Amino acid sequence: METRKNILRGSLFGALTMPSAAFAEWGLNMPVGVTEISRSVFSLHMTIFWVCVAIAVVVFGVMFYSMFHHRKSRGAKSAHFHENTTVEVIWTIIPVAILVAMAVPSAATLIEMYDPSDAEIDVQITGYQWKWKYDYLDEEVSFFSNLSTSRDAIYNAEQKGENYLLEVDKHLVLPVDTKIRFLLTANDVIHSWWVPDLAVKKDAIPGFINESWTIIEKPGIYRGQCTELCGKDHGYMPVVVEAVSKEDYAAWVATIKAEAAAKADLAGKTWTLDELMTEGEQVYLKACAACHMPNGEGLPGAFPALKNSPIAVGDVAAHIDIVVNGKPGTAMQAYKDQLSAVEMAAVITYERNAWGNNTGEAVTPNQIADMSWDMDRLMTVGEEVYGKACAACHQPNGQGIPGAFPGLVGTDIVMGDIGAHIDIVVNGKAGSAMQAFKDQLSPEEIAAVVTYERNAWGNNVGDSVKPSTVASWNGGEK
Amino acid sequence: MSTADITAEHHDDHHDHGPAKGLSRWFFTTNHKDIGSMYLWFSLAMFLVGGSMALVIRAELFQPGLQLVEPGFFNQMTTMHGLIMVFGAVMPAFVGLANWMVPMMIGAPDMALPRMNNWSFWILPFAFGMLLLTLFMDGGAPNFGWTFYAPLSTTYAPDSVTFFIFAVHMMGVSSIMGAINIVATILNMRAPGMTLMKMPLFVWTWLITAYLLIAVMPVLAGVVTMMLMDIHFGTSFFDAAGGGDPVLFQHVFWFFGHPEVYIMILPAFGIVSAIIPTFARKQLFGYASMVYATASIAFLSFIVWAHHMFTVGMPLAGELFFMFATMLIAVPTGVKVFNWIATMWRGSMTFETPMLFALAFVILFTIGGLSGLMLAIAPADFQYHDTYFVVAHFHYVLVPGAIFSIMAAVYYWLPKWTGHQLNEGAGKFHFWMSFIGVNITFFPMHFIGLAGMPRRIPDYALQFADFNAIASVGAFIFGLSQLIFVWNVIQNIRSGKKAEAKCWEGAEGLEWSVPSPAPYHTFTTPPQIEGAK
Amino acid sequence: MSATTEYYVPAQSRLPILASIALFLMAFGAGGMLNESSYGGITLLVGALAMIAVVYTWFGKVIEESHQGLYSAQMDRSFRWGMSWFIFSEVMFFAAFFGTLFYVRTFAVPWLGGEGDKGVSNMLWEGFTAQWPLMETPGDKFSGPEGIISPWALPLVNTVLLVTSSFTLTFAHKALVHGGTRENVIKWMWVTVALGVVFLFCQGYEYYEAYTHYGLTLQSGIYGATFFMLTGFHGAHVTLGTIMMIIITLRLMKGHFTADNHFGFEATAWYWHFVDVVWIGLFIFVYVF
Amino acid sequence: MNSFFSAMRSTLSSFLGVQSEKQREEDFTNGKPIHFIASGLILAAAFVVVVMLVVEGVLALAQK
Repeated sequence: METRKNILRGSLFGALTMPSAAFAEWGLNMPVGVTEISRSVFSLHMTIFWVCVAIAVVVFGVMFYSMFHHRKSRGAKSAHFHENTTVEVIWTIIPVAILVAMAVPSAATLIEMYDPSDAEIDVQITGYQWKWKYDYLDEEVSFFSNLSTSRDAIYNAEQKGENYLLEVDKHLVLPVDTKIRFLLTANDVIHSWWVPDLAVKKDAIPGFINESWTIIEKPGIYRGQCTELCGKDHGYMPVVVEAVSKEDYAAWVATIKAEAAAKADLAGKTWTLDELMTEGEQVYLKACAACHMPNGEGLPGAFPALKNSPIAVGDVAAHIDIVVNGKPGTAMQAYKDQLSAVEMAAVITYERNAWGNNTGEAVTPNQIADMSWDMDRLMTVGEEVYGKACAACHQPNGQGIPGAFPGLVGTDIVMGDIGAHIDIVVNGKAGSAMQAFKDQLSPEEIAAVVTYERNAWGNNVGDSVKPSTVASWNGGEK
Repeated sequence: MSTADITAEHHDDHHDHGPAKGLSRWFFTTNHKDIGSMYLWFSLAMFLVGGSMALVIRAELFQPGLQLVEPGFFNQMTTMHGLIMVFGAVMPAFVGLANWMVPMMIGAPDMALPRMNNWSFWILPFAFGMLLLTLFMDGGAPNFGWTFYAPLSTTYAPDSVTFFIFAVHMMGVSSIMGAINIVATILNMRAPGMTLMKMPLFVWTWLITAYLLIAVMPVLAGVVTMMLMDIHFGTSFFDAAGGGDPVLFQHVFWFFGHPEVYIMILPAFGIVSAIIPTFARKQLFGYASMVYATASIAFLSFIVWAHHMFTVGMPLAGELFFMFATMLIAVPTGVKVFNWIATMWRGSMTFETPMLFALAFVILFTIGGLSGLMLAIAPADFQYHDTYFVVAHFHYVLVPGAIFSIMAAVYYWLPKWTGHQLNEGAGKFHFWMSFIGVNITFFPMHFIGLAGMPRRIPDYALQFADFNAIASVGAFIFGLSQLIFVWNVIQNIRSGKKAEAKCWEGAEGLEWSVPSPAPYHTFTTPPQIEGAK
Repeated sequence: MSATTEYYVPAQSRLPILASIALFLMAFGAGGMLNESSYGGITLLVGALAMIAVVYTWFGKVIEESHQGLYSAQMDRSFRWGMSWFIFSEVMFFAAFFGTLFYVRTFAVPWLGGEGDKGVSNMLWEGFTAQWPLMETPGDKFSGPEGIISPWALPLVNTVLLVTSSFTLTFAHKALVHGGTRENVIKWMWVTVALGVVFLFCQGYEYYEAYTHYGLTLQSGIYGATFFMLTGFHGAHVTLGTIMMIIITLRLMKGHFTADNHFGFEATAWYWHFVDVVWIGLFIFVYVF
Repeated sequence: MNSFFSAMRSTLSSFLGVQSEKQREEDFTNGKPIHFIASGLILAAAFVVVVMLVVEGVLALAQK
């Protein structure tokens, strides 16, 4: 009932400020919104607005009266008064009273806005130059949301759609009638996440987390934008919230999880150069073209060119590294959290072969995956795998059981040729108890355990095996 | 440096010589009127440069989509427009007016420290030269907004930010020396009998403004120095990874920035308080409360800075404190507006060009003040913040506020400076074109802001298109009409009917007791002050 | 209220514009140098030399005008107002850095460590706990210092040095005003200068220790940043103050300043006391607490 | 001491921006500047404290 009254009051105020229906379409006033908070804010806004109008009418009324009647051309003679303590006291006290009256509801609304407790869903929102990342903390669902308006529309080469600049590839889907807590932060510079219909606007500060919350009451699509200047494409990072029923929300969560799983499978597939190029161009336009420009020429002084650049035609490992890990202290972000291995492989391949770069090199998703397997991780995982798959025979300390299972400390197989070592683990040793582990362990696990064996118990060979080497192992021929 | 500059004759009648000939007059001068003129010309030049940048912005925003400039350049334009208008146009214009008028209003022979006065001025062309040079550097000019929030202005800034920082340092040096000079002049150079409470309000408002400048320009220097350290020396003031905080930048910046916006409006109060009594032919109402209200606004300006940062996620207590403190500013500001209207009440008014600008100031500044009151309400500010509503608000207080007051002052005192009567026809034409242009430009911005258009974007959604087109048309009307002003001022310098010493019937004050144009040196012997102010 | 004697308005002067050009060269050169351009260093050097020349000439001229008796008591007051408000502006400059220190200690670091209103930020910096001095920084980008400067060693010595120098300076002032011998004034001035120089030496040694033994550098997180910012700018001011006092002492030796006319002396003394007060603030808030 | 309290009174009225001409004349003939500066600083600090107390009060109310 209270809600209805608020809506009624809201639309009444709305009607008063909108002289005609046509103006309403243009959006002349703050939206009433779809949350209790947004309605309180709207009513605060309208109250203070009418207070200001009233003050203006009185003040300007007196002024215009005076300007009209006390003109010299009408024969006005000037009076001589120049102070009146009573009047001055009155016009000091009245504003104070108005202000106190305004301060009470304002403080009440503010206090309500600052209470994110008892939220059912936590969404972490991270601002990137120039896109948003949404992490559903309870669901392990996470994705980026990019502007989906085409460059052609922006450059007036094609018709602008209804939601020009306010459309994204992936909506932030939220259930209605549920208290949702937003945890806002940023990866690079300060952004600000704003959805007018929710009356939520909060800065996303790198290194800090701001909290905010909402309970959406009505299903629908609510659009907003980044409101803190965050660099070149500040105008191109919209926010789109899609509020759905609780059931639809559950279904959506299930779908998006399935999609993520399907995507992970793609990494195992064999990719041709052409496939990588096609996929790479898509990714490039979405993730890289804003800075490095669609033609790869960059913006001199601000964003380096890729065309014929030392990175894009030089050492492939360095190229992969800068895409995966970014370049600290510059606008170049680490894309490992933003793009899948397939996407990164595709875009690197694209960059190495587009615009006349023509290195002819294809980078596979596996090469990208290797990037996340540094020595520490290989050793940690390797120790675990060793304990599970090898320690029974070779013993936890690698000494083996003399006469039954060979030791691994300082022996030829672990100290010598790395290919032979990989081969024996992958394919086993015919006629011995040494099994072929390729069907039991993943390439990552094999890479880890081989690395572990070569560096544990004082072996300290110092080399390491990448999962991609294991995955493509075909008996020792590279 | 030759010592021939000081010669024995200076002991006898060193005030009798007129201006030197040629360029050396301007480069080497110590005369407050010459320096005032240079400040005003410099300010006009910067106003036109900054204005052209505004027109680039408005032209791009005429329609949705990108037509004229790329987003990167658009950001450079918004940044440079803001910096140039604040530090290059408005502040030097007020300093120029202070240079011209303060010594004449208090019966002083010149400013207290004349050589330093010239230095204060000459730093500015170099500082802005360097700032404008950044437009031609690799990576372009500063592109992080005139508020230059870290880390966009540090880790993610173009190389030219280093030059921007040094340019800000130079402006700071200039402002602080200028302010010290004004304080010393007002406190030490008044003619006998010119007690503090007899000083014209323009002098009072400038005294308080000068205090604000001395208090906050060093803070600005401090914050840009911290930026410089973060960029080049590996400190972590604004980087959480090292224990710093990007929001710290905003606190320090706005501790400077909020008093700064009053620096740009208090002298305007003084100007309007001089002009309205003149053309209402009636003494200013509530002189004492005007002085107190100015002081009170200045004090409050130090404890409200964080209302520019309601959305950064301050703790609730901070949010409430800054909301309450900010709302209180409405009280002394209201007192001022009421006093001006009470001055008009039962006066005998005429509407010459300076009065038109002053009246437009009262109306339009009040509109800006009222939208300011709306912005003070923190929960509502979450919706207004960083939208065109804010753009509308601060342009209402700065364009028909600060800029109109400067126009009013120029028209009001121009006969005193040039010795020629005003061309009222051209002046009124300029006024009406500006008045219409300003409102067409900035009024619709309230609506697009409320409807949800963020500021500092080069392109926008379709529902904002109509009002943006209107605003752009208004901007060109306003911009072009300033050429009438330039023409009018130049014409007035070159020709016109001879102006009397007291060229406005109702004018009061020492400046009207000297001939028009004012002699090169005024009040070499202090005047006698009557009881009246 | 102003005196009726005529106020000295100097004739044209080339100094202001030359000073502006020198300042521009310094700023442009420093900017170029930091951006690693070839012209930077030399431009800065030329600018700095030009600035020294201008300042030397300018002060020389003012002294000369003063000796010619061109300055009235009113002019003396103008100088006094000028100097006091300049010092006030310096106070505000330091206030910005002290404010930074308080903000970081009260808000930013505790929030990052999971305490207070924005403690949820600790999610981003797992394992970081708030402490001051900040020995471990939240992120890997900066590594914290291994040790910090104990307040009860060199800093305490420095406090004693500066406080003593304020007294010796006052002795010199008293001697000048109350008819002490000129030798006495000069003697106390040299003592003050010596104390300033020893202070600077100690401070330099402390920096050397911090960099080589404690890993306390500008880059070692917010503790190092605020530490060097505050003490560094203070040190720069002590350097300037010491140079000013050397000049004043040399002028005293040349016979400048009398018991009633010694503004240059007083301005320097004010400046020195201001530097001293800032140090007390530093000692308490940077070193002790 | 009396003049100090009268300075306090005047400073307080200056905070409100209202002051009668008579009282003002009185201040500027008999007042000492140091009293006005001191009372200005005291009242400024007091003002900040009052606003902070109001905030505390509001927050205490909100907790209930």
